[in-house]
Parts: sequence; C-alpha cells; structure tokens
Amino acid sequence: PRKEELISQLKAGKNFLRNQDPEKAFVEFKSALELAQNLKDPIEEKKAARGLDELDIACPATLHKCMFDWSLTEPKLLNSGASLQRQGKLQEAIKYHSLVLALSKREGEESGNTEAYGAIADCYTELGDLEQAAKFYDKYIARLETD
Amino acid sequence: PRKEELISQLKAGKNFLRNQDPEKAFVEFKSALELAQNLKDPIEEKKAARGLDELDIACPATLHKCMFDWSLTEPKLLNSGASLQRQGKLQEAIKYHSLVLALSKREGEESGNTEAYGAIADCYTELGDLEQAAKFYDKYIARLETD
Amino acid sequence: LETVPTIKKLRAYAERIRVAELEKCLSKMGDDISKKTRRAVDDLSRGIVNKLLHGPMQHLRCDGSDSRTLSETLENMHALNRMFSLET
Amino acid sequence: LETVPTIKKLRAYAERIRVAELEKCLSKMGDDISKKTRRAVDDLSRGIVNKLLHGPMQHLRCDGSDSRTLSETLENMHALNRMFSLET
Repeated sequence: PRKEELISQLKAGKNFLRNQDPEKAFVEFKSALELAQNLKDPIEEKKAARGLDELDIACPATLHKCMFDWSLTEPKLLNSGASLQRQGKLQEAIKYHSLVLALSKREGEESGNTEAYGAIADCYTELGDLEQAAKFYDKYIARLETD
Repeated sequence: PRKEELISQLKAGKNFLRNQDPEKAFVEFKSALELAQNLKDPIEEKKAARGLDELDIACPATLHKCMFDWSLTEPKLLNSGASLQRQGKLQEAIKYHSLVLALSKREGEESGNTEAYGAIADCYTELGDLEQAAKFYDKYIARLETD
Repeated sequence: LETVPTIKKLRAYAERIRVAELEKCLSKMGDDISKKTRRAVDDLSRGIVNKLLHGPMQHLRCDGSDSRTLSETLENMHALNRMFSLET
Repeated sequence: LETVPTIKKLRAYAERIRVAELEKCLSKMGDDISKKTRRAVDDLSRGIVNKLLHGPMQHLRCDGSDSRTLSETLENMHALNRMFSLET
C-alpha cells in the first residue's frame, strides 16, 4: 500500500508538472522522495529525484537534497529564477519566483518575498505586460520598508 | 638633552593647541608621550597625556593609547567630530574632521576621507557658509564612487 | 504605467551595486564565515538598498488620479532617469 | 548653492538607514566577531550607500553655468525633496 501511495504521488507530480503547477509538483515529488527513501526503493527514489530535477531545470541538481531546509532552498529558487530570467525564459522565471511566494508562506519565512515580487514584476515588464508588472511592483514597494 | 627635547615638545604642543592647530599639537604631544615613556618620566608623561586629552575633549580618554593604530584612531576621531557636531560645536567638529584628513594623508589610508569631507560640509552648511559647504561637498561627491 | 520600466531599471542599477559591494565584503571576510554571518551580511546589503529605494519607488507609483500627482510622478521619473543615467 | 541643504539632508537620511541596518546586522552576528569582519561589514554599508548616492549627489552639484543645467538641478532637488520627504 505504501508502494502504491508512492507511485500515485509520482504520477500526480508528473501531472502537476505537465499542467505547469510547480508548487504542487514540488510537494508531490518531495513526499515521494521521502517515501522511497523510507522504503529503500532506489528505482522509485531516482524517479522522484528526476521529477525534482525536471522541476528545477536551471537549478543545481542538488536542490532536492537541501529542500527541507528553507534557508538553503529559498536562495537557490531565487537564483534559478534570476538565471532563467537572464536567459529570457520569462514565463519559467515567473513560475520559480511564484514558487518562492507559495512555499515561503507555508514555511512562515517571508523575507525573500520582496525580491520575488520585484523579480516577477521585472519579468512582466520584459514581457510588455505593464499592468501585471505594476501590480507586482506595488506589492514589492509595500514590502521595501519591512525586513 | 632628551629631557629638554621633551619639554620643548610639550611647550610646542601647548602653543599649537592655543593657536587651534590640532594636527601639529597632536604630533608634538604624541612624540612627547613616547619620549616620556622611554625616559620613564611619569610627570612629563602625564603632561603629554593631558595635552592629548585636551585635544580630544569629547573623545574617550583612551584615544592616546591607541593613536598609533590608525585603524582604531580614525573611527574615534570621526565619532568625536560627529558628537561635537551634534552638540552644535561646529568649529571644533570641523577641526576634528580636518585632523582626519591631515593624518590619513600621512598614514596613507584615506578611506575615512569621504565621511570627513561630507561632515565638514555639513558643519559649514549649519554655520550658513554655503560656499565653503559646496567646496567640501564637491570633494565628498568626487569620492563617493571610490572605495 | 509609464514609470514601470523606470522601476525595473532602478532596481537593476541598485542590485548591481549591492552585489558588487557584497562580493568585495565577502572576499575580505575570507572563506571561513558561518552561515549565520553570511546571511546577516546579505540581509544588511538588501536592507540598506530596499530602505533607500523605498521613497523613490513609492513616488514612481502614485496612481494618476489627479493631474498634479501624475505630473509630479513623471517629474520624479525624469529626475531619477537623469540622476541614475537610466535612459541608456 | 540652493541645493546645499538638500545634500546635507539626503546624507543624513541615508546615514540613519545605514546605521540602523548595520546595528541589526551586528546584533545578529553576536559579540565574537573579529576586527576584520567588523570593518568589512562597515565598509559594505558605506560602500552601498555612497555608490547609490553618487548619482543624485552629482546631479545636485551641476554648476549653474547655463540655464538648462540650473533648472534641471533644481528639478532634481525638488524631486529628491519629495521622494525622500526631506522638506520637513
């Protein structure tokens, strides 16, 4: 039954990945990886790790190793987003930075949100969507005085 | 003869102090202090130390103890200048900051000069001498991009 | 909305300065700094930049509800473009 | 020369931010930091502030040799006064 749970998590992760929902994909692959490690199932563990790697394209493959420590994960996500942005992969960069916003809320540690809001707004500016950019810049500016 | 040298240094220091030339007074009292320490002459040593204390009114009395280490002296001088400035003793504050400029040149370590130029200009602004203030702000601004 | 590109350029300008100064600082501190120190230094650099940018950024985002605000916002934008050479 | 008081106020504004952030950083780092680290952190804070202020400060000190420069300098001053609330 735990093996079935693992397989269904991997399947769900892939679905979320295909539907461009990185946060949910991240959650599924992350718990699949933990489960596979508990079950000592190296094949499924590799699949879960590959899912996380796919999620983290531009990001060092070590991301999934430290994803349980948000203080390490967050800068990596922000860096990956920034690097995608430099490559002109703006939609993907927005996804990464949105992931920071989503996960930081769960982690209760929102110090990277200022940067994430600003970076998302930068991407929308480059995409020519000034309305969206302005919306995110407003959130960014509202946070500039906090810590 | 060394004792005579010491006494003439102390005299010179007091003269410079009276004539509001803190840099030269500093140099005289500093070498008098060294000389008195070498001669193991506690009375003259105390006089030299008192001269330095007088020079450093607002400054902790420990200044003369660390004045041979510029990396310690410089922030103390800048702090003393700033504290005099806050007390409205603007002419004295200008003297302190000028001392930083003069000594840093000799020490070959000019990183505090940006702050000294800016602070001197601030004092002249408060004194209403905008011409002098502008002159020092120009030096300050020219240094803002250096390290 | 005309001011949006200026916000982006000003952010980039400040970020270049922040990263350059941070790297200088880290190289002075050497390799054996703790994670806590690394984080404190990073927070310091971001804190100063963010708090200094807050005023200008806010004044680039007045909603143009009355004309005085709009023209002022545009003046702020022109001044920032000049002062930080953001046009190029 | 009209811009001289603005330079002073802008310097004071930035210095308040610098000192506040520096103190936060030092309190995070604890008491057992080396003189080298203390100095590097201080230099970092000054470096960021000075380099960010360089542009605006320079544009407050154009000599008013032609009228266009003078009026621009005054516009810069008004914009900075607004953006950093320096008038009060």
